[in-house]
Amino acid sequence: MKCTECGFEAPVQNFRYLYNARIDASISLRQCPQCQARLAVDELAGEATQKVGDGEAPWGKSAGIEGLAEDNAS
Amino acid sequence: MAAEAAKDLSIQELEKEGQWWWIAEKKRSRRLDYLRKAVWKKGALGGNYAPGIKVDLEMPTLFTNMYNWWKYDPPMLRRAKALAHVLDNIGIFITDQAQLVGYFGSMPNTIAWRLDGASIVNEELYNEPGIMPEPEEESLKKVAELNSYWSGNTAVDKLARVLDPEDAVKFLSGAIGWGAPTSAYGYSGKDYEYIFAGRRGFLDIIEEIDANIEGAEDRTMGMPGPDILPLYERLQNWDAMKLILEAAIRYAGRYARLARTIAENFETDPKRKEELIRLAESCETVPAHAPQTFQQSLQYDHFIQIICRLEAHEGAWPARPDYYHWPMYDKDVNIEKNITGEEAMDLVGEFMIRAYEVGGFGPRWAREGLQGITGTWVWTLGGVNQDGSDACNDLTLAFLKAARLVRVSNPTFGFRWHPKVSDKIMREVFECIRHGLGYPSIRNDPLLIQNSMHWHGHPLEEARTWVHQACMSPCPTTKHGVQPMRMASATANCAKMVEYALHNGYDHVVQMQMGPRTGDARKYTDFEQLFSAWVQQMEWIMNTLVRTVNLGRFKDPEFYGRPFLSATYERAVESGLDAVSPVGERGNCWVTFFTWVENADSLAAVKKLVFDEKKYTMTQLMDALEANWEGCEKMRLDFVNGAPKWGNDDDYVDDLMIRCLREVARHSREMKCPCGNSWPALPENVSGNIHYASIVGALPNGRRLGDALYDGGISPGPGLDKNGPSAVLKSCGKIDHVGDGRAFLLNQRLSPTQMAGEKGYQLWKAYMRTWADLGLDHVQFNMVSDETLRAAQKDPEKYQEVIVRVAGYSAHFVDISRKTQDNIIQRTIQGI
Amino acid sequence: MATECKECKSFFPMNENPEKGDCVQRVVDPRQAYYKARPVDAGADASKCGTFSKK
Amino acid sequence: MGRRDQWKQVQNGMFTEVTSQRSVEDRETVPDVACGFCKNFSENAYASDGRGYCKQLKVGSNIKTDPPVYVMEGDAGLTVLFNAEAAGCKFFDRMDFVDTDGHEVADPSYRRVQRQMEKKVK
Repeated sequence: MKCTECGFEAPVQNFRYLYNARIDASISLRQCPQCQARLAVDELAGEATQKVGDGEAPWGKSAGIEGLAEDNAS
Repeated sequence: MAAEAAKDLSIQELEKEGQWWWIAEKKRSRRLDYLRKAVWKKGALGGNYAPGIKVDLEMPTLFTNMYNWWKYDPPMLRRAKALAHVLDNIGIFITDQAQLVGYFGSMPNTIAWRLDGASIVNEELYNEPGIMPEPEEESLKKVAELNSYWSGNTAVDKLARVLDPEDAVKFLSGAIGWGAPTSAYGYSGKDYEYIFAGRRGFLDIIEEIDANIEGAEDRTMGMPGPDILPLYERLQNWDAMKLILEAAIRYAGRYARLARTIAENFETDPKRKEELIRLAESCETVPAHAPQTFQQSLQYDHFIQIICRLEAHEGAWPARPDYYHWPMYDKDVNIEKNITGEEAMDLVGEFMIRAYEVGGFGPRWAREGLQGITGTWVWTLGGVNQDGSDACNDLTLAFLKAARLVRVSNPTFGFRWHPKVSDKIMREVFECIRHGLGYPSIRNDPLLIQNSMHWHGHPLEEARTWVHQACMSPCPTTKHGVQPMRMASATANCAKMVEYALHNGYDHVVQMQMGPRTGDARKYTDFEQLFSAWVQQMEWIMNTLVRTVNLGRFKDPEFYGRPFLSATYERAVESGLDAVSPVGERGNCWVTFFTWVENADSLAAVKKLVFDEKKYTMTQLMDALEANWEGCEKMRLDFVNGAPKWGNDDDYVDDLMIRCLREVARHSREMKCPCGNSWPALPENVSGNIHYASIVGALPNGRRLGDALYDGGISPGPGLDKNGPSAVLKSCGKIDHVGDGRAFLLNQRLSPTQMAGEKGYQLWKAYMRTWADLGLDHVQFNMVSDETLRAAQKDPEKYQEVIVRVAGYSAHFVDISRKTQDNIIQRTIQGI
Repeated sequence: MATECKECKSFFPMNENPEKGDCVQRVVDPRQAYYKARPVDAGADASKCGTFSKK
Repeated sequence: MGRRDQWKQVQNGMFTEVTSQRSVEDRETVPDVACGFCKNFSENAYASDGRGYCKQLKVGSNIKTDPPVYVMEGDAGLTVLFNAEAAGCKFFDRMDFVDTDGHEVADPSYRRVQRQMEKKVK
């Protein structure tokens, strides 16, 4: 995997795993050991997609829900 | 929005924008505005204290000097003398505009250090960055010297020598529990019935103690026999109680003297002079005598809380202010009209601010588990009187209104809802939630009274006095019901139950054989083998924590001792025993269950995908978990999305949740506390779900080591409750909220847009009816949009006052770590 | 002769025992203003006190 | 050795070094090759008082002796301090990134929030 910020390249597990962006999606946050940038990582592709800055959430809004959860219970 | 820009907007415009914090600034009195802004925040920002906060070496030094001097005294008397020395000599201060006084540091920006609790905490303090008073080099020398004195001498050090070494090591691994098994870091209930309902001042109690001493001396100077032998120790305890009550009166007298000094020598404003004289009179009246005014009633309560905190690092603040201060409020505001409603509102708001400013040095696990606050000050409002009638009153309304004006994150409120609560009160409750405070949490009063009677045998009239002992657990405020020492170390990191069941009791994070060897999970051929291992690991975790806490409680009068708390407890004053002694207490224990729901979701995922559908083998699953799901992303997503999750009204997983809880409840009845009562479970989390994120390994619900755990109690996993709010309530309603445990925390996020106006209130009220009909005991709400929270992450300076409900407590959003912030944003916004 | 606390403007003796008193000072920190008090003996040595101010 | 004695040994290992009398210099000095810089060091999850576990070595090991004693089997990892001298340990493996940001929450493998470590890393 390659850091989008500094270009550091290493196997994905060498990037410090921080936490999931949402448990039901294959996006995680990892940290580059070289420049320490927080990166959004597509875990299926094993690719860093972008640096995640303060207030940024490239995965969207509340996990699983874009807007309100509808009341589907019968 | 910048402060300057906000000032130009009308209240209506700000309401539309949901900028409730600017509205509070515009609406509150000048005094409350000054006092609110004057507070130095003591909660840690994530895990670090804010710039400018200093550890106060004054109390530790004064205490240690006198403790060392009286080295031959018995424990309670020795501590009483050391504490009295602190009360007589610690620096005190009166903030401009203040009408209430009392802090447990020598300056407003200091945090107290409880150095007789645990060497571990003392060593941690030494290593902390940037919190020592200047010059740092000198302070470090002093800390090192104090640490050397207390090394081996603290309450936890003493207990560690008595505990079974295996229990001690496993507890201190940090994997299965937190807290410390000593009242040095405990929580104590206050015997409000004795002090406030009984209208006793400390001089009244001293009279009772004198009579008890006289009675005991008649016997110790009389016929020799074994029956008089325990009295010799009790006599010394009574001496200690008396000594500390007298010191408390002197301590209040010092404030009175300072107030008069300021009024007579410095103050030029006649109105403020008058206030200072009233403040002085207040401190001359209480705690020596029972309060005569509303101001004195609040001041009395605050003195008790502050002195208790000088005696021990109390992590909670059980209180019921609208109930116990109501008689004086009613007298001053309604009957005699001595003060106006607005003047009373200033006092109520300041009473909350005085609690908000309190903070002591906490070790990192406490700071991380309670980010943004310094303890769970959950005050109880509403409820019923001892005869079952509605206890809500004008002061309940005043507290709910004051909360929206001062917007502190601590204390928060837990509201005891019952069917007789008026619409007027419910609207005020809702307004607090709508204003984004995250509190009050709503508690089901009839159900929790029943629960208290079921688990701990409290008589009905006593159960009806209940207050939140910490975040969630009800506890009476009566002679035999009040609990002197709830130790947070009976807090289980429950996700380890399923983790250990899968790993043969071995913990790969702390590198230790923790639980029993229940078998190699790779060889399991049916689900029942896994479940049986889970039951054994659950019992082991609960047993280990409870054994440790029971022994800590039993030995506490010898290893620590609470002279002041004892002097305010009817049963201790009567018996001459330390308040912490189990004698005379009915018993009100519970095991807090952090990270609980992961068990049901993980077990359901294994049952479905491995044993029912046979999509994966146990070996494949264990390989993936050992690799922390690295390289197994598709499979991980299957375990998240292809298996049922709690909170969707799906019996497949809900039945498992109930089955787990019934096993826990069975075991809860088997374990006994030192009073001989049961140890029910109480699922809730504070921000322990974040603290444990890098301590709990990968789980079959699809989380990796590092991911935040669910936000707690019986709340579904963030984003995993996809069937809407009724489904969440229905799942939670399958739990027996009386027999399955002590209480069950439920977090819900609602949309501020949907909850706007009268329509929003009516929607919420309908939701609450369903909640009550389904028999849930708790629910709390976040009502701040994603947009606002992301904006606060981006520009924290502009959003300093945004509050969120974390779990069991509220915090200013900017004071919690990014991981915690993201976890809160991840929670599903329910449309109702 | 050594400087003593009782000679200072900040010293306020106790009515019941003038040999003891409070050192009372005004403090303005970045958030609030307040008066603080600390018990002192009237005869305590104040020669090294940074805030001593003769009455 | 019986169960109690075995765990007593672990308990002594966890406590002795941390709570023994140390000078300010002992407390402040962080050697260039210290356990806290090693990938195998995991901060104790309970206390941030500077103690941690070694992920490789088990109780009974001693990296201060010459030659060091390496015990690789056992029920509990070796307890070491963040500023223990590790120059003689063959398992020392320097970390690429030492996290001293105390604003985030516990991450035993990466985080070293002691004031002394912060000074050393910066």
